[in-house]
Amino acid sequence: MNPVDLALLLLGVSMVVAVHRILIGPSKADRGVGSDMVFFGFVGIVAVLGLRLDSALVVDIVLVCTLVGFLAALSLARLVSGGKR
Amino acid sequence: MTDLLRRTALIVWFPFFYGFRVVVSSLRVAWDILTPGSAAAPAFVEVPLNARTDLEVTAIANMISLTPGTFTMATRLDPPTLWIHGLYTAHEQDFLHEIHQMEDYLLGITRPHGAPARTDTEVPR
Amino acid sequence: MTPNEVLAVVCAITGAFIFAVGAFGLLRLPDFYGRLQGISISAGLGTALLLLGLLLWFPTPENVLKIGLALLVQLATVAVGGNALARAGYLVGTPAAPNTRHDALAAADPNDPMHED
Amino acid sequence: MTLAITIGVLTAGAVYLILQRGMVRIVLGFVLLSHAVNLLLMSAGGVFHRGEPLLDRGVGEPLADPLPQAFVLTAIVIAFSITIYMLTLAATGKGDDTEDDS
Amino acid sequence: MLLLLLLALLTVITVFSFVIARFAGRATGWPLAAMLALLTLLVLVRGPDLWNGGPALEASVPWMPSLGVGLNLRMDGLAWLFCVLVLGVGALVMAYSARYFPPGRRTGFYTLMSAFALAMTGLVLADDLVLLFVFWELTTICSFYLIGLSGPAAARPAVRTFLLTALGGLALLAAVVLLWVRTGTTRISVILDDPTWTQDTGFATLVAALVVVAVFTKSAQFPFHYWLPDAMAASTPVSAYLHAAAMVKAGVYLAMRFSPAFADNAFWGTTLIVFGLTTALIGALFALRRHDLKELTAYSTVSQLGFLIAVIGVGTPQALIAAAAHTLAHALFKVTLFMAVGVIDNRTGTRDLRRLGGLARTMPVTAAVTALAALSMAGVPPLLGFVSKENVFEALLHTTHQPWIGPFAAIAAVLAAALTVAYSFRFVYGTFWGAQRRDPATERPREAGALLLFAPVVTASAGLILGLSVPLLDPMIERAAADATHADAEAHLALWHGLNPALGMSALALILGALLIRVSSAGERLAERRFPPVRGTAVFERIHSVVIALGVRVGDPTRTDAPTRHLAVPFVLIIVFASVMAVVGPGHGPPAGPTSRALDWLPLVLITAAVLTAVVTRSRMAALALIGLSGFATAVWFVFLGAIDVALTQLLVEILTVVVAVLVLRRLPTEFHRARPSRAVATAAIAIPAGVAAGAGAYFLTGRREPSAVSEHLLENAVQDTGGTNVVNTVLVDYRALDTLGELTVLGVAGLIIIAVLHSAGLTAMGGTRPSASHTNPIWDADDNTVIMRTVARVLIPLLMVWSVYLLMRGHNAPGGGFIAGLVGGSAFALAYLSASSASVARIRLAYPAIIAAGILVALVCGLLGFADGSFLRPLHADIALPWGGHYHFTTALVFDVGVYLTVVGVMLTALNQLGLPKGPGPEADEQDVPESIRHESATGGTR
Amino acid sequence: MTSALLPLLVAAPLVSAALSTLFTSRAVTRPLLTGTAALALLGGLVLLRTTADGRVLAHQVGLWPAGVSIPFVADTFSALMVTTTALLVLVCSFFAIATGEADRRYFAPLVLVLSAGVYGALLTGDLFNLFVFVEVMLLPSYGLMAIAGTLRGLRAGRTYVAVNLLTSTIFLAGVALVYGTAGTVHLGELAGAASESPTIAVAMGVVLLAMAIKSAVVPVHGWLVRAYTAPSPAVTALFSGLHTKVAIYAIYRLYAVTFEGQASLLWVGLVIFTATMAIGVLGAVGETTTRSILAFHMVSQIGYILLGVALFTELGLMAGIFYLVHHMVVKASLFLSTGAVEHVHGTGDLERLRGLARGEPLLALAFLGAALSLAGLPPFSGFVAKLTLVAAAFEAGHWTVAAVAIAVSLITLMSMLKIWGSVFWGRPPSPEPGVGGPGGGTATATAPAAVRIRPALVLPAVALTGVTLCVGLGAQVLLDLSAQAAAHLLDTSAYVEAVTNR
Ligand code: NA
Ligand code: NA
Repeated sequence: MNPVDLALLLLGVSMVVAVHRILIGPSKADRGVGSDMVFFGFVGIVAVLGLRLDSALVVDIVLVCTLVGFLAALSLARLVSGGKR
Repeated sequence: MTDLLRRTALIVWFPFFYGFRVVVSSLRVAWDILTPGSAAAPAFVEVPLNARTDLEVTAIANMISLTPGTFTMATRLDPPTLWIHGLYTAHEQDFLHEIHQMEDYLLGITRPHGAPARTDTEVPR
Repeated sequence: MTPNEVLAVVCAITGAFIFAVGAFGLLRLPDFYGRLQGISISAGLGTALLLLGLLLWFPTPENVLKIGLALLVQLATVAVGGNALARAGYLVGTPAAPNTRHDALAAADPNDPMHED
Repeated sequence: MTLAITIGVLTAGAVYLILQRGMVRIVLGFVLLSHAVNLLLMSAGGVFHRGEPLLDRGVGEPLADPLPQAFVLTAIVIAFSITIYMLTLAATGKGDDTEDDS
Repeated sequence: MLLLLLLALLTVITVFSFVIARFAGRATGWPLAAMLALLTLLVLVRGPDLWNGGPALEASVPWMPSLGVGLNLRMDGLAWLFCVLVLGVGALVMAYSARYFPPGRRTGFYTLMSAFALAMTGLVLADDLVLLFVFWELTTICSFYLIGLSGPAAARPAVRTFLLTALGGLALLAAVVLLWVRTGTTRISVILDDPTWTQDTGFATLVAALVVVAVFTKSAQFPFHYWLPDAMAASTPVSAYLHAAAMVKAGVYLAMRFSPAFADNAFWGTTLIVFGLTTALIGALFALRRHDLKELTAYSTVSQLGFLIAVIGVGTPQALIAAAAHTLAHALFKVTLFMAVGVIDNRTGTRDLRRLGGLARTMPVTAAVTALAALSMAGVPPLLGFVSKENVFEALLHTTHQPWIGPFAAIAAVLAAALTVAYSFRFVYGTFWGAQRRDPATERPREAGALLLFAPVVTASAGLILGLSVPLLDPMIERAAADATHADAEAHLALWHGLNPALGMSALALILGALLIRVSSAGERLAERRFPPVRGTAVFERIHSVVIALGVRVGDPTRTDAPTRHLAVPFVLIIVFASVMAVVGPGHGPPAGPTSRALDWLPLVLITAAVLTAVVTRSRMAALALIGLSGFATAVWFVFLGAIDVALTQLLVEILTVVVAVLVLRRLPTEFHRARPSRAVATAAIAIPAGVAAGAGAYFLTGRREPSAVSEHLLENAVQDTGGTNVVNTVLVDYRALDTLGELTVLGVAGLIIIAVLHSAGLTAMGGTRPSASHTNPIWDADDNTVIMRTVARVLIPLLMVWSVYLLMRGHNAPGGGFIAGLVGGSAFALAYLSASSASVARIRLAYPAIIAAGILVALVCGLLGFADGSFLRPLHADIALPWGGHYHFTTALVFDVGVYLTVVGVMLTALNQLGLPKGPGPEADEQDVPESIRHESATGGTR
Repeated sequence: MTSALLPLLVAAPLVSAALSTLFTSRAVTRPLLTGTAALALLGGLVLLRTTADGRVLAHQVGLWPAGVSIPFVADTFSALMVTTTALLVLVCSFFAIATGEADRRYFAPLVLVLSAGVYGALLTGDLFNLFVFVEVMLLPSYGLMAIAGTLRGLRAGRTYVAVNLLTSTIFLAGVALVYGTAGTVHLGELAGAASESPTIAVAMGVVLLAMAIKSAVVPVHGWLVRAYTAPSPAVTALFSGLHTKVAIYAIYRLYAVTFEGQASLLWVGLVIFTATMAIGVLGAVGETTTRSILAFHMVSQIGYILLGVALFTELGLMAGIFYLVHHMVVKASLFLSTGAVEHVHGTGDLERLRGLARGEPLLALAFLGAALSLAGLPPFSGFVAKLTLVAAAFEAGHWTVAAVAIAVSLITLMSMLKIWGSVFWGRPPSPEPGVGGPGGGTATATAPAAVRIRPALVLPAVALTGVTLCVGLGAQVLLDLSAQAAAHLLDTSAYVEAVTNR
């Protein structure tokens, strides 16, 4: 087994934990935290996949991810606040 | 000339300072997470700032947020004030001190003549 | 494997571990405001290490630029997005843990009964 | 096999959501369904050749079929267009309920 | 030539009447009568030639030559007879109409009557099955309109009549098509001589049954007889022409025309005789019981038509002679009676026998005319009706089909004839001689003018004259019967044939009739009784409403706007399809390579987690986030499958979907609607098989062949074909730029319709969670608290813009391209929107619809430039020498991508600006919360 | 005309759409809308002329090798469809201009894009491109559906979008499976593939299933009825003429090319389409508004049209194609004539309309002509359509099907008379006492008759009814074209050859 797979496993478990938080809430804000965590976990997975697949192309994906991830985070926050800026 | 040297030194030193702060805070929070029980004494704390420009306020607020254990909740520009959620605020003076220390480092970098002297270290409850 | 690559793998695994710790915090920490700190750990320190690992694996100048930028943006996301979320949560009255010592925000607002200790 | 299972899981979830009450769940269901179909399109190109079809990168593993990728790109954007319109519809009128109260 | 001329002239007459009636009013009847009379004359002069054994006239104009269908016309003796009737009676009715109506416009009436004359003439002249059917239906349509012209009360009868006769028409259509398909021709004259009739009895009987239905409905035979009295809602001239002389005779004509084919068909003969005589009986019985003269006359028509149908059923040349003669006789006396009823109605204002009486004193001419016609109808010598009816008796007695039919026919015919005598007497006596029971209002009616009486006088006298000189008709009737039987017929029409059974029957009928008259008071009382218990129209309406109720039932399952029901059915269909394929479907080859790798389980597990949780959660926000996760995991799949561009696009789209969804979700409740557990089970029962079907389809139908030829072509030739190394991108902007143009249009239109729908419908008011912190809490203030975001966004936005341009430029050779770049650029705007401190600041004041349009236009113009190299969307290439040496390879594909870029950005701006508004509808309607159209929705609601 | 110009049929409306988005003044949008439609009509006629002798025009867009490029193909069938489509777009545009609807925001560009999508779908010889053009057609439709702004419109709009999106997704899945099994989505290369390979047949089956849902055959017909009762009359008329017809066209084309009319599967179609005829017409009888009746009729008529392909004989295909063209025209006419009533009187409810024939004789004639045509009565085009179709069914030995087709036309007539009897005839709302007298009738002005319908609203329906009459009287022209179209479906070699060669 490739040692990098351990990292992927940890990240995968982290995302499942975050999914659990999204599911149980209890508040919207908690779901927001879970969602953010899921997204960051995804960025992490993509980064690790770069090592695992030996593909430099993921660097582009990571960059795009982080750029638009900013949007996602702000959007979800806006949803939590019911549109209040 | 001294200002320039001082700022250069600060710029070089700051990442280490901040990185150390982050790692230590991480360990503290991680310990809480990974072990049963908790040493946390959370509170929403008001922190008056010396920072003045938007950039300064933003930078300090973000640094606080990025440090595990503290999170910026609210911002006021006039006078510049942050409200922070801290996990470990049992010793509030120490808590404030750590934040002000970080602010001073930052202002030391952003201002040509270093961080201004802190006049009011007492924080109203 | 080159030393660089070994280092990269170490970074990746360490980062993933730290990330997992933060994620675990989502379960263990008592309230919304505490859980936000879990994000700080995972997405701040954890992701930084993961990106560093990636950079070490593909250490070209172009990637220094891209991954550096990505890291910067990532940290901004954690801080700014977290702040926005924290504020939003507070705005809609997400309750704090019972052991919360005091709420300077509510104290600044004489009319708000919500966040009294 | 894994891809096929993924498609199955996505489809089942999509169908479940689509048959629920309320426009938003229908939209979300369709988002899932479009994932499923996009993966099906990729699958149609074969799952055994997985190299990126970029011709300036030397010869590594056999390159994936570029045609389904182009199809999927087109399909994603079309689905996105409809999704944002459907979301708009969900926010018009008297809310997103699609059924009369019973 | 004459035949075509006839139809052409009739067409001209129709158009003429439409034009002239606008000016001439009711007087239009005169010129029309003259013209029809002229046409009658034209036909009449052809008679002697036919009687002398001359060939039938034929004419043909192609209509649908590829089907072999044409305007094939043929006038033999039978057609000639009917043609004379149609045109001659038409002329008289037109003349009558010119005086009958009160002054005023009658455009519709005259036009339709002329059209009807055309249709009827065409019907009898048609030698083409399809053409025959066309004219057949045209008469139905004309009848429908003409009845309906009589005002609202006539609407329902018109519809009933139409539907019933259309039913017959469809039976005829079926017969027509069957014959056409079987014989390969539509020529009636050819078909009637086809050996099929004798060789395939089953087929012949089927066709016979269909023709019978057509005949019975058109000629008002039991059990379809009730439409004719119902149709009396029409004006009297219409009744006289259509419902007495012409249209109802179409059925008689058809039956006569098909006689040669069914000569040996037992079903045909038996049915016609049995039902014909039944009709004759009950028609006469009902006629006896009516007080309304017009209804009485209508039932009498039903009854007489019954005689005709029955005698046609006998099928011998002698029977057809009788039929032809009686057709003529009936036309004459029945038209007279109808016109007389009209005159009476006109003069007295009533048609009710109970209010009429003793009119003979004041209206002697009308009385005489009516009496003549009634006597002819009753079969009293020396009128034509006597001769024809006696021939009918004679023919019926010689029925050959079944042994029992002869006696039955004789008895029924005599009974019906007796009843005829009775009601004829009742009509004439009750109106003109009986006790005066007139209302003061209708007292002292004056005789109608000569012009009005002209037509009935002509027809009534014709009945007398032709009766007296009946042998003169022999050649004409002979020829008609010969053409109707395709056998030699010898007619010996005469008032006196010696003592024979027929004469006995006539006498018996008269005696019985006289007896019936004696007890006519009993008849009067009989009329009051409710009999029969069922009325035809009631039966019709019952069937009608049952069909409608069935229709409501059939439509019910779909009568909902809830999408679920409409969506469930397709899913079930897919499952059924998949199940069937699983059972009977083909086998499958082995996979063409490994179908899974260990890493694949990562996205699979993530997707499964996301889907399972998204399905169970009731939180909208959670569902949105989880769907987002499934999108990310799908992107991981794309990475695994070597689709970097796709993964990038997927990510961007996923995020932007979330951004837009957030704008929507904040207007909606926090939680989804609660659903009953039973629904969850039912839904899962569809969802899980659907998932299995999709998975199985994916597994067994993909990944089992070698790389496709097109894929190999692309990978080998992309660089030299297009100059790009990112093959996916070259497919998008070069090889399949048309797809991309379409996709781009779709996206642009999405932007436009978002604006359009919000402009007309407006947004739901803001819902969701409301902030609970108060305004004095420092966390409330949007200006101060967004400073962090705004400051960071100020840095990020330019970065995104630069990055997006970079992605655009490099797309042809590396992951990127117009869409990805546009989405990144769109993200920049989204960021600007999100980080602004208030919605009004956030509004982007760019003309985003124009950006969309410009984007599409750029792509289109780029495509049109391709015509310079021979084709739409053909990319043009140029090597531009750079000042510092070397060349830059320029391709219009890049410009195309710029168009893509613009559109994407424009749509993102649209979504943000339109959905991001704090409340209410589009910018132009800011002042009002709910648009007018919504408020008045209930007024125009429409269906349930 | 040279085949390279074929894509112009798509490009020109799109250019006009972009321009009418940029310049929203009605002085620009109206001429762009009608002018483009007129040009397309002209193009369609030229195309008809060119292909009438059996020529097939084909062009590889972008001039890439066949199989790589997207081909545009036109034979008589596609030319016929293009022409009819253009005619309908033109007429409906005039109607929309008359109602003022054409001046609504983005109406013109949406209709233009819609038409471009239809032309593209009719001309493309590539399955995936067909998917794209169907979407190009649908997206503007989604907007036009909801543009009226009523709550009912929005609700129906949601159903409409959802069902169509589902169908498109199934269609796309089918395309994926076709590529997965056959390795191509090029119609020329797929020629006969489904009849040779059972796996490809299954994949094509999914495609056909999607198209069947799109064409609203029973049991997936409910959405159409709901959808077509919601938008404005002009839009409904346009939809009725174009939408399901593209799906029907695709079914004809795809079954002919890929299955080569494989006979063993036809019974499925016969069963479904016969049920569609019957259920549709029964649904129509049960409805109480003009539009819902007409919408259910569409379902029924779709059954008729598709019978042609289910028979797959020379006569059947020809009849089906004839029926298709006839139906597009007649249905639009009916929606426009009742639409004019609805527009002026504010309702299509049979209970609330009465006695319009007296005040609006021309409109009444236009309606009745089209209604009789729909019911298959002479001398209108519907008669020839029904005649040939029934003949085809008898010829193929499917007597039950023919019987149902005939019986259904009676119920069709019944429901058309239901409209006629209550909207155009019938006692006016304020009845005057006892109208007697021979040939009498009401001559006084009634409440609805007092509101006159402008000629501009009446003429579109009159024009289309005129077309159905002319097609009925001069049926041979369309019969020849349909026969030519059918010939290329029966023997696809000419089509395949054209589309495969560069
Ligand atoms: Na923190
Ligand atoms: Na009515």
